[in-house]
Amino acid sequence: MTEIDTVDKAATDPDRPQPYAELGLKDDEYARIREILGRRPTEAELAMYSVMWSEHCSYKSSKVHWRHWKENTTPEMQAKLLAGIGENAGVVDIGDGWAVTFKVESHNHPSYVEPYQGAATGVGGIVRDILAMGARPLAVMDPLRFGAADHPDTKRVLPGVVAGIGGYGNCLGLPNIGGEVVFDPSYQGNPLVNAMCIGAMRVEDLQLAKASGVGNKVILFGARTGLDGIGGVSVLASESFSDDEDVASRKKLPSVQVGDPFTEKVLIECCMELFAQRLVVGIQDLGGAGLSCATSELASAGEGGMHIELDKVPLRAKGMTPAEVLSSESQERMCAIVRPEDVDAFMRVCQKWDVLATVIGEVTDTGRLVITWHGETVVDVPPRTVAHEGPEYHRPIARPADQDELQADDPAKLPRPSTPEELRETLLRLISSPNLASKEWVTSQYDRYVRGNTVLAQPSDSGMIRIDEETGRGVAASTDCNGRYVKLDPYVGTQLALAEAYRNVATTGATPLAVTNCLNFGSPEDPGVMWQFEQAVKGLAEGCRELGIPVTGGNVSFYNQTGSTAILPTPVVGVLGVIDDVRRRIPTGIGAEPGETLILLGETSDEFGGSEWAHVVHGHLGGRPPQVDLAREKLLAEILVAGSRDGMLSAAHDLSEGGLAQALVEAALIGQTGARIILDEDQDPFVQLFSESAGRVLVAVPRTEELRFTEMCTARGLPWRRIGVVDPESNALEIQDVATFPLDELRQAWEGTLPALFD
Amino acid sequence: MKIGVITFPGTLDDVDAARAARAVEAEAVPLWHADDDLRGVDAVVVPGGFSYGDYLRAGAIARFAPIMQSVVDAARRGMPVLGICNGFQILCEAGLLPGVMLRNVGLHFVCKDQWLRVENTETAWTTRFEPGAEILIPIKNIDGRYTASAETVRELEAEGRVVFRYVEGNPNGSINDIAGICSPDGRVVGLMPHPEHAIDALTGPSDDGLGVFYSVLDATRSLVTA
Amino acid sequence: MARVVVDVIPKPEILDPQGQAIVKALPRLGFTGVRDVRQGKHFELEVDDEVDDATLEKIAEGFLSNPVIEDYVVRRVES
Amino acid sequence: MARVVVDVIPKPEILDPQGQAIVKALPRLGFTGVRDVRQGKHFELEVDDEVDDATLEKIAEGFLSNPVIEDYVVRRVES
Ligand SMILES: Nc1ncnc2c1ncn2[C@@H]1O[C@H](COP(=O)(O)OP(=O)(O)O)[C@@H](O)[C@H]1O
Ligand SMILES: [Mg+2]
Repeated sequence: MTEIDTVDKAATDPDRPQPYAELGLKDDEYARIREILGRRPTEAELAMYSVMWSEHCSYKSSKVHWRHWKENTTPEMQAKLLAGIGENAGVVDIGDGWAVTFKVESHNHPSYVEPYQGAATGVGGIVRDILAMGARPLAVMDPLRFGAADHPDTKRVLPGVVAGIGGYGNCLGLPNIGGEVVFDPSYQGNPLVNAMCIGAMRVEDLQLAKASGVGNKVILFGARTGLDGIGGVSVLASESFSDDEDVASRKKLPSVQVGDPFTEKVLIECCMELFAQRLVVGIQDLGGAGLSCATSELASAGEGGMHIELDKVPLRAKGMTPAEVLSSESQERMCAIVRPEDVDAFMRVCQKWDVLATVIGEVTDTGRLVITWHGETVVDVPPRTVAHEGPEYHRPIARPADQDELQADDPAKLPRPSTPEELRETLLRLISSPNLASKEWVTSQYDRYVRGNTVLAQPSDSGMIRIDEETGRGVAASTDCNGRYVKLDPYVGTQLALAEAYRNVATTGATPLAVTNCLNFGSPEDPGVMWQFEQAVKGLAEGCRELGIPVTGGNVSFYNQTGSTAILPTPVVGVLGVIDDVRRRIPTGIGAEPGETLILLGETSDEFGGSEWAHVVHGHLGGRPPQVDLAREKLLAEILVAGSRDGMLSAAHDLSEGGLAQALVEAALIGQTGARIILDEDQDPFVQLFSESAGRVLVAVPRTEELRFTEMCTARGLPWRRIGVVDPESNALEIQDVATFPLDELRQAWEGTLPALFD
Repeated sequence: MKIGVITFPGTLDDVDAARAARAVEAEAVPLWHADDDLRGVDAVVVPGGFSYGDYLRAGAIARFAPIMQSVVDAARRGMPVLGICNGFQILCEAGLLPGVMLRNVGLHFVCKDQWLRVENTETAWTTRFEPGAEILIPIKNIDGRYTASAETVRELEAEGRVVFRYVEGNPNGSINDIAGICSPDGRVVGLMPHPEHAIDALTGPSDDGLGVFYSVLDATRSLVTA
Repeated sequence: MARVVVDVIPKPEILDPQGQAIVKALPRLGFTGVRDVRQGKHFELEVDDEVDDATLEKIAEGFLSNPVIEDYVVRRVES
Repeated sequence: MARVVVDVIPKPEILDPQGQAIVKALPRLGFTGVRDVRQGKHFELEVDDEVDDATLEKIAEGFLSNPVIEDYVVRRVES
């Protein structure tokens, strides 16, 4: 039998050596724990502190940079925020009494080890965060990054990740309404699997993760607790009880969790019913750090005291120690605070859904989190010290020595296509390159219809769902990041990510409201990476201020690197917007109206730093990213929203990677309609077609609205140019003086690439 | 007119089926898997989703639910029953319809807008369609490949019990491009694509699916007057 | 307590794309000589000693497999 | 030609939602006494006689199973 380390025991052998270093704690961190407790920690306490003070849970390397959010959030921006940074997910007021919550999280490393389960449990985790706000999860999105498309390991990782995201999300009944698939060799040994979830609730139904009300019960419900993800903590067990076979074998436990989407679906419905019957005082999901996190966070947000009888936790594995139970990352579990008189009703709802639920403790006024195991105290700590008072590092920051060289390596020197034939070939080559090719192979594995409220999904600029079936109020969301731009200039590159997500939302007719992010970077111990990180946070925070939309939350993922080579810095930015009637949405495909003029909004300059053209044709990364002008982006968004409101736009498509050529091809193929384009004689056709200047959108305007729309643009100072007409009779995209592309040829080039690589 | 919509643990498209029922001005009545009470409904929809996670085999566990016994009894008395996607799988496992759905030949989940031909316009769920009509309806599943013994397929074809057939490409390798079939009396229909997701061009590829729900209004009305 | 294994395998006439995908992939991974693969399901049950063979057959035939498409084999194994 | 069976089963400490769903369902179908079920995969291979045991191990470990979450057993059977 294993011997349990208790608080009493800690008093008797104060100097027992403890494996804190193997648990990832530094000498001074361990000393600090001893100082907080006034004694050595028990094994269970050590397990709790070590997971909660890890980079992943405590944000110890990034926290000091959060001041940028604070300094850049004005009261005006704050006004629409019902919950912000510090909660499970940010919540915004979208009007008519509706609140919407959204958040992105990373599940990068597990998805490399076991692509299917890693990605699946990534979706499961973010959905529980949304659920914990009291919202019904309504849609998911999945920003993904992989190594080179033709690398053999990408053939292992990508299909598994896609099947995992689909397998979990489809089974949960959440439409997938967007995401990204980007290939770059820097992600080879380190794919990025970020998952976003959006949920909604009535404003008054907002839940917070708070253990308030002395005497209220703590109920753990959902799946049983097993040995999932306790990898690190098993050090403890094997140290002390190495003669116990059961326990010794745990050293080799995989840190991969297996998801059970069915259990999560039932858990969602169960929670919705619990919320509707007002049986929940506080609620928290169990994710990273499992019960350690849930109990310490709930306790520190409430009256500050909690007593947990850990032996009550229903287990799936034999002989688990308290430290293991506290650290388990078993999926599909939630923890609720319930008034004693509501416990019976709570249990009845759980029974109806066949959800296992157990009272494991209660809220106290002691100010301490006390955890007992068969009557003996194994944890007795001030909860805030676990949840919020972890270490804070000021990591060294240094602009990389080669940054100047990188920026000086101007793509202007690269040979450019000039003849019509060269331009034609360039266009076909680009639209069939993995990053620009159709992502249908991926997205057709995701259910976009379930729940019947999906108004726009892939391949639209942003996903859009209806929230209120009566009024048609809905939200749109997009996630974006071009890691190459960020590498060239992290400040500007991150603002470009923000600008693009913002523009994508506006392009569908929605008003951008709020921002979330998932900051994927290399090692924080590398001063160059920390410089990228700081620039990115600053760029995003200041950019949000300029646009007047707040950052509501996010997630940081460090140590994304293979050996000492970091990934392209990838701060994924998610923007959420609101539209008061989804029937006004602007679709992407042209040809919806009988006669349409094509107008390009914004200005095009010669900008190829970090461009897809430089990447695909020359394998080149250098120079400066496109310039960003957020005031212009704001004006552009206002024009698009006004155009949607007054029915002046029949289609719109944002220009980004691949430039105008890419946007034209997609708008034509999606709308299954041809068009005739006349380029500006005064500008190099190559620049017009392939430059990646920001702040541009292609719009289709019904002929009857053309004058009204262009006058509005002129009056408000937004540059625009008539570039052609939609031709419903034609099955080709004709770019005058360059080439005529039959839509069939374009379709083959655009749609053939991913199936050829992954089928 | 009351259309019952069953919810099993793991059912997903029950909200959509209920919305479709309301769209044709029927009353949508929620039915719970653990009850055996059909609550006086005139027709039943067994909706899509992943009942019990589809863990053993799609529909294999759900068919043992108490509500299914009542559905089977009612169907034998002529009540119109529609199984969509997972619902179709459940009806097959429950023996109301022959055959079974296997993993798609491409081995992937497939979500796309699919053209179907309505091959039989005399079932309880298809009278509002013109014979041979082609309709655009979403399909979304991973186990959608209809399979049955050669004899059963011959029988289905000979008796005109193939109700919907995939056109412009077979998304899952289904035998004879079969997308949906019916019982000998045409009262029980099962199909893999989702008519309840095609009731409004705002949220679906078309509103072609409405015809399915309008048809059953006629079917139950004629039952009442008969 | 007894241990029972049930193997369920697609009938020979049923197309098994999962098995086929494996056959096709193996040579690409450098494994030659695998002519055919069929993929089925493998269940390991722990049952009380009272559970007799007839019951196990019923579970395998009526629940774990679908006779339209699958064959099954039940065997007791030593624990 | 030889016949080989590979059984792949989730590791004991790994959650097996499929097996759990079956255990929970059985009593509702009137079958009691089944304490635990784990669901895995069953492969039947036909291989050339030259394919040796070491190769079969490699196929089972590196391809038919995922060693992070699954165990496997290879056995040759008479045809
Ligand atoms: N990059 C970021 N920007 C803003 N807020 C962040 C960022 N990263 C984390 N946060 C916030 O810190 C809090 C804790 O984050 P996290 O641990 O991911 O949440 P959870 O514990 O719910 O998984 C959340 O409110 C989150 O929104
Ligand atoms: Mg959380």
